[in-house]
Amino acid sequence: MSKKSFRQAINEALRLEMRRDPRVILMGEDVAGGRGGTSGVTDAWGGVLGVTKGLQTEFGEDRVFDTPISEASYIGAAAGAAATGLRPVAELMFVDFVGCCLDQIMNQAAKFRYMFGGKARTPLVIRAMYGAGFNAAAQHSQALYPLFTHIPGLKVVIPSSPYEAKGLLIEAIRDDDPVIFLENKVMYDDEEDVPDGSYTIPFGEANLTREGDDVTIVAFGRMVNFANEAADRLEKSGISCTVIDPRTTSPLDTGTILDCVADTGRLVIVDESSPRCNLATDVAALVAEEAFDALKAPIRRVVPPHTPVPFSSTLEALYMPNADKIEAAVKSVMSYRMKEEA
Amino acid sequence: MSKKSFRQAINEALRLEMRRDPRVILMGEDVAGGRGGTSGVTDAWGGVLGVTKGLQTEFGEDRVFDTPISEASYIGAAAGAAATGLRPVAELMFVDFVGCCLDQIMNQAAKFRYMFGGKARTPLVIRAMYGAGFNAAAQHSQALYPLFTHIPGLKVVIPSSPYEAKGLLIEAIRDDDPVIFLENKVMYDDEEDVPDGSYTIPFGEANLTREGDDVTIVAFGRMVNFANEAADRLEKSGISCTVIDPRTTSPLDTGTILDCVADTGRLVIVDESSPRCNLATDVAALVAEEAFDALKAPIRRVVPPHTPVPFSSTLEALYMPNADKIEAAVKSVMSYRMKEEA
Amino acid sequence: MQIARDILLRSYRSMRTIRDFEERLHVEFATGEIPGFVHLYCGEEASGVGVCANLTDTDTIASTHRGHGHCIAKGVGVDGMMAEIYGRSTGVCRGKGGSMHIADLSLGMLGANGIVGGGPPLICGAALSHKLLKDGGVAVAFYGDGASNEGSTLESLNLATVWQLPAIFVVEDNGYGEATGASYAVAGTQKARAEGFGMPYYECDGTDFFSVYETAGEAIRRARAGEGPAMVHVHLSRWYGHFEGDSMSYRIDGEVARERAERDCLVNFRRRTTEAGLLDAAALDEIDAAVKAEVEQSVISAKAAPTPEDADLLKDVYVAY
Amino acid sequence: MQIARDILLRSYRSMRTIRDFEERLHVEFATGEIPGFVHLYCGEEASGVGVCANLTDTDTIASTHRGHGHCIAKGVGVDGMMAEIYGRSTGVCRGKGGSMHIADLSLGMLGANGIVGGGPPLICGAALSHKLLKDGGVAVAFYGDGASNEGSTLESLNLATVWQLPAIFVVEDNGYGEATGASYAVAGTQKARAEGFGMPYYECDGTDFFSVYETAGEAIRRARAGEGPAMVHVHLSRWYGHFEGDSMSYRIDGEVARERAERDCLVNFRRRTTEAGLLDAAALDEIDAAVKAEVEQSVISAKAAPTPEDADLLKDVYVAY
Ligand SMILES: Cc1ncc(C[n+]2csc(CCOP(=O)(O)OP(=O)(O)O)c2C)c(N)n1
Ligand SMILES: Cc1ncc(C[n+]2csc(CCOP(=O)(O)OP(=O)(O)O)c2C)c(N)n1
Ligand SMILES: [Mg+2]
Ligand SMILES: [Mg+2]
Repeated sequence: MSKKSFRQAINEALRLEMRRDPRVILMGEDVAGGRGGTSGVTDAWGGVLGVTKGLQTEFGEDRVFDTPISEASYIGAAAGAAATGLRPVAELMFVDFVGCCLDQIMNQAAKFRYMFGGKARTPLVIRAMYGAGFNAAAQHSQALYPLFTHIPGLKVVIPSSPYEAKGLLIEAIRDDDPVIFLENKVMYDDEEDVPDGSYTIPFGEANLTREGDDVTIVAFGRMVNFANEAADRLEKSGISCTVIDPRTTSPLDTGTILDCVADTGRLVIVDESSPRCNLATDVAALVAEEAFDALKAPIRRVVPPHTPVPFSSTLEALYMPNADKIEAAVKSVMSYRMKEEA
Repeated sequence: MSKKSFRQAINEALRLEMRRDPRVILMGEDVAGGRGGTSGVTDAWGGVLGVTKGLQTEFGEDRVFDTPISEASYIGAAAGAAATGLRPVAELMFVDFVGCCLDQIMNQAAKFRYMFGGKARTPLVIRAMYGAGFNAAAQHSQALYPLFTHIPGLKVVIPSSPYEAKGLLIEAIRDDDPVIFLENKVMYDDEEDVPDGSYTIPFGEANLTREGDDVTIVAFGRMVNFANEAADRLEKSGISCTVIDPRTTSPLDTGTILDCVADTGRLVIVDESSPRCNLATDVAALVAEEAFDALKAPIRRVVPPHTPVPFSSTLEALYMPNADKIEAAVKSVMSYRMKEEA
Repeated sequence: MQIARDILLRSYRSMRTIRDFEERLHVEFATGEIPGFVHLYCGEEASGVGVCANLTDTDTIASTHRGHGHCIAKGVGVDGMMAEIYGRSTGVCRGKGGSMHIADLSLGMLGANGIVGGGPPLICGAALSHKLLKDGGVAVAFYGDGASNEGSTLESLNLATVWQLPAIFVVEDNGYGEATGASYAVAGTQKARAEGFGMPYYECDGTDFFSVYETAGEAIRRARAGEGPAMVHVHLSRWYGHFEGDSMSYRIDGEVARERAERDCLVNFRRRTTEAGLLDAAALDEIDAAVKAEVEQSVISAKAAPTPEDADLLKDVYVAY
Repeated sequence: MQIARDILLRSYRSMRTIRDFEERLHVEFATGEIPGFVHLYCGEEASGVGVCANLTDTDTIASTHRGHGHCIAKGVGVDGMMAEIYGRSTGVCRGKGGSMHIADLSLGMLGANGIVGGGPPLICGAALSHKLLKDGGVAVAFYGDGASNEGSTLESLNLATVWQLPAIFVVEDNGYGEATGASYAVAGTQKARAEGFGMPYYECDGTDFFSVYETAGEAIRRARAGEGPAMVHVHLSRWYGHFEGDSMSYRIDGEVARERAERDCLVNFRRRTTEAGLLDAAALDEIDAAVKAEVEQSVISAKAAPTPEDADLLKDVYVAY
């Protein structure tokens, strides 16, 4: 156990699984970096943000290799390789680039098993960065997990910390279905204690990072941190919150969410993806259908506005959910109770 | 005014707008059909299901033309043409093919105006068929409007009848933003009275096809028919329903939905798209947040299961929402009331 | 080139099976009993069979919307196929896939594909598996002239060369993508495209089994030997409409009739093999009769087979969820 | 070829502006004050300027993530650009786009683009507008060697020929896509690709303004005359890392220094024009000084400019909603 960054946790998960299973391979644009360069250094980058650094050095060019800039072909190749005996981890770099290869994910990998009457197995992991907060502007800041969550046949993982990232990525690599593994790009330097060895975190089992009586907060990925921060602050003003990190949006641990709402009667959902048809609406609909009895207040969503992600820091800050906005939402559902009881 | 099929209504809308505005052009795979063929007939198909039949004959090859099978390039070309003075209507054939060109829709057309500080105008219409019920299997039966609705910068239209289709398509062509216009493939032969001349139906204004006191049903596209059918049947057993056809999912007429729920206190949503992060969750979340006070029962969704669309007729029928399922959902929210009042 | 007698007999049988299967589907479809879209491979049999005669079950192929021929050529049984097309639970995909999604991974048949250009990237992946798992296999993507304009196809040509994959790109050029002629939609040449992506180009007459067998054989031999990918351009003619129901007004009258009369791969195969004394007519007749019965039986079985159970709807979305 | 003096002066000024703008950004970025990603065009100036010297405001271009040079070459002002890169409300996109999304449609500048391969399809569309609206314009897509492997780019080459568009595809080949060498990632040749999609191929030395100007000029003249699309392959070198912060360990030591020393387009332009007596050094010095002041001023203005107002967040998503 030692302090590890989100970046290191992911690198370690890949390293451990590659040691364990020779069928695990890594591909993507500059996941190694340097092939065809004049210096002959072929592990120059280890990913655009250094996440896969050193893996080619350990595992060789047959297991960690660069792709041309052609997402449809190499993501499709990863799907085809997965269906024929390998266990590829393909890096899409920015999840925004899914527009260049959605077909291979949505119509091929995700549907093989069903279309083929249960005969296919597609152990594919697609890693990609998501999220705003990096001033990367409209085409490099999207969250997009609602798209993947919408598509039957895919699993979708959004780790909220280094510990989570390592365990969930190992689980993803061992999983026999196509998994979209999303890493928040502003979290790579976040650190926490992470075991050195291998461990897995099962899909579809939410993590309660706080337990409380008044309000349930469901938050995804980086938003879990903001939710925890808000919960800590609220604690001081006498409002006690449960914070749920679902870890995976598909499968979603609906049981835990419903149980917590049954206890607290109030729900705030924090989702940094665009607000229409997103995870916040998904969880709200679940609860409004299945835990209606328990609800004591409207379900509040803390989400960005229906706009592309703006470049300027001022606007981007305004765009993002944060602890203040969560705090305000929690207070508003609490004050609703007061109104009711008044 | 005369009886017209859904197919004819769309054809007429295109024809009228092309007569009115020389900048309106049509492109897509076989929207005319026959270029490069040995017979020399260049208007052989008029679209794979005959929707654009005869338009090349009237408007010529400069305004109605076929594309190679390369969706990224021609959908992108339509976006580029829209940003530079034309008003293209591009046909994507099956909406499932969006996986081949999502980038040009999501990261280009939809974001131009915002990224460029308000300086762009992209009067682009993308027409595509959606929906199950045609035994077209997993790759030709998806609804996918939640993806488009999720993306800021797009407008999304789902007409529920020939009359609606004509008015909404004319509006779409005159609109200055990128519009995704979705046609349910099993509705092309549906007929109703449709005016011969031009008329527009504004975006973001829902249509109430039934008005009642007990339950509000929100349904999209073809589902409006099923909802009407269910409402008519329910009427006979003494349950009176409001049926809302939102017409456009982006913008969404939230006001009308909230008003109706305020009146009825009960909500059933019918959406044929995959159930996670779909329109049903979107509307449920809206109501659970903004009309919570009014709710007398859980919000029920009538949606398909989280599976790809199966091929076999038996399974496909089971997969689809229908009037029976809507009726049952309405009764369940009504019986909830009874329980409460008991 | 000397071709073993059993390969000849097997190939004839495959071609005949495809022909009968397709002609029968044409008839069955007209009765309205077959749901969905059906795209017939009739007239193109020598292409799929000529290529696949060079392959074993270890090798992988990916097909298209026009997939029945490739399936049969790769060894998928007609019973399971017919049942699938009828949407029965005895279908090779348990009725959940239909004509456009027939697959059998145990035979290296990675699926028909409803998406034009869907297969080539997958084949890069299958070729990668063959290469890294060192099983000696090669992977073959079949795709049409129309599909040769899809970005996914073009990217795959590049990827296959960059990674030096044992991948073969078989362009089945029947001159049309739906109702659009290749002379309009395909700029430049397939030959220059192959060169543009650094791979050798081969071409052959797709109505001549021997031409396909030998040409593809050479490309496959190279790939198997680790010499990298190749493009095989097969010249073909489509005998029916794009899908069942297409009247083909974009083709000049008599075009198909002439193709049928002059370029029937079965007729040509029979003439050539019997004239050269490679096979005797009786053996071929026997195959004809057996295939006829087999296809007939497949229709009878399919019609009699049960539809899927309700519970199947929710099965097999995931391995585990 | 005789080039008018005002074109020469204007082009030199554009190249010098790009150079100073970029070198200054390199310095500013290091201070940490510039947010987001910045990709520098330094060393590639003669390409964008040589092409755009053949264009007017009626013509359209689409650029890439490495877009500053193309913007300046097409006439976008440095004040608005610098302010944009700083995220200010005075920016050419009001601070909402940043470096990767600078655009000015009134000048026919259809935007930098954060998506590799994003521009070529758009340029097919712009070319279609020029063709159908008969405004005499041409449309130019700039894209890199890396982008030449994207399906969207390759499809666009085909589409442009099929539709006989007045579109020019300028491959700015600096030998790298991020850290990956073109010798690895680009199979075959650009020349054969042009041929594979039925269009003429031109190539030129991208560090030599005259070579680019004349070569692109010929392709543009053809396109303007209705003779269809062409590819222009420009050989270039990138002087900085892929983005700011890249140490370039994949390049051999001294590679960039040699390029800077031997293939500096500004030095070469000055030498050639002054030696040939086309321009005098004093005029060029004057431009150098003016540009220096202009860039300096753009930084001062940008830093002093206001950030966007909160209300801007919700504006301009739609024309009307
Ligand atoms: C991505 C995509 N675009 C369009 C279609 C519709 N479509 C199905 S088959 C076809 C024509 C394919 O032509 P070709 O590749 O030449 O194959 P052929 O039908 O001639 O065998 C088209 C356009 C599709 N299925 N997928
Ligand atoms: C679709 C897509 N894939 C990947 C990237 C990440 N990316 C940005 S620039 C770049 C390299 C582009 O190389 P090239 O086209 O040669 O242009 P250069 O940077 O050399 O000017 C990559 C891979 C992207 N922005 N978009
Ligand atoms: Mg074809
Ligand atoms: Mg480059």
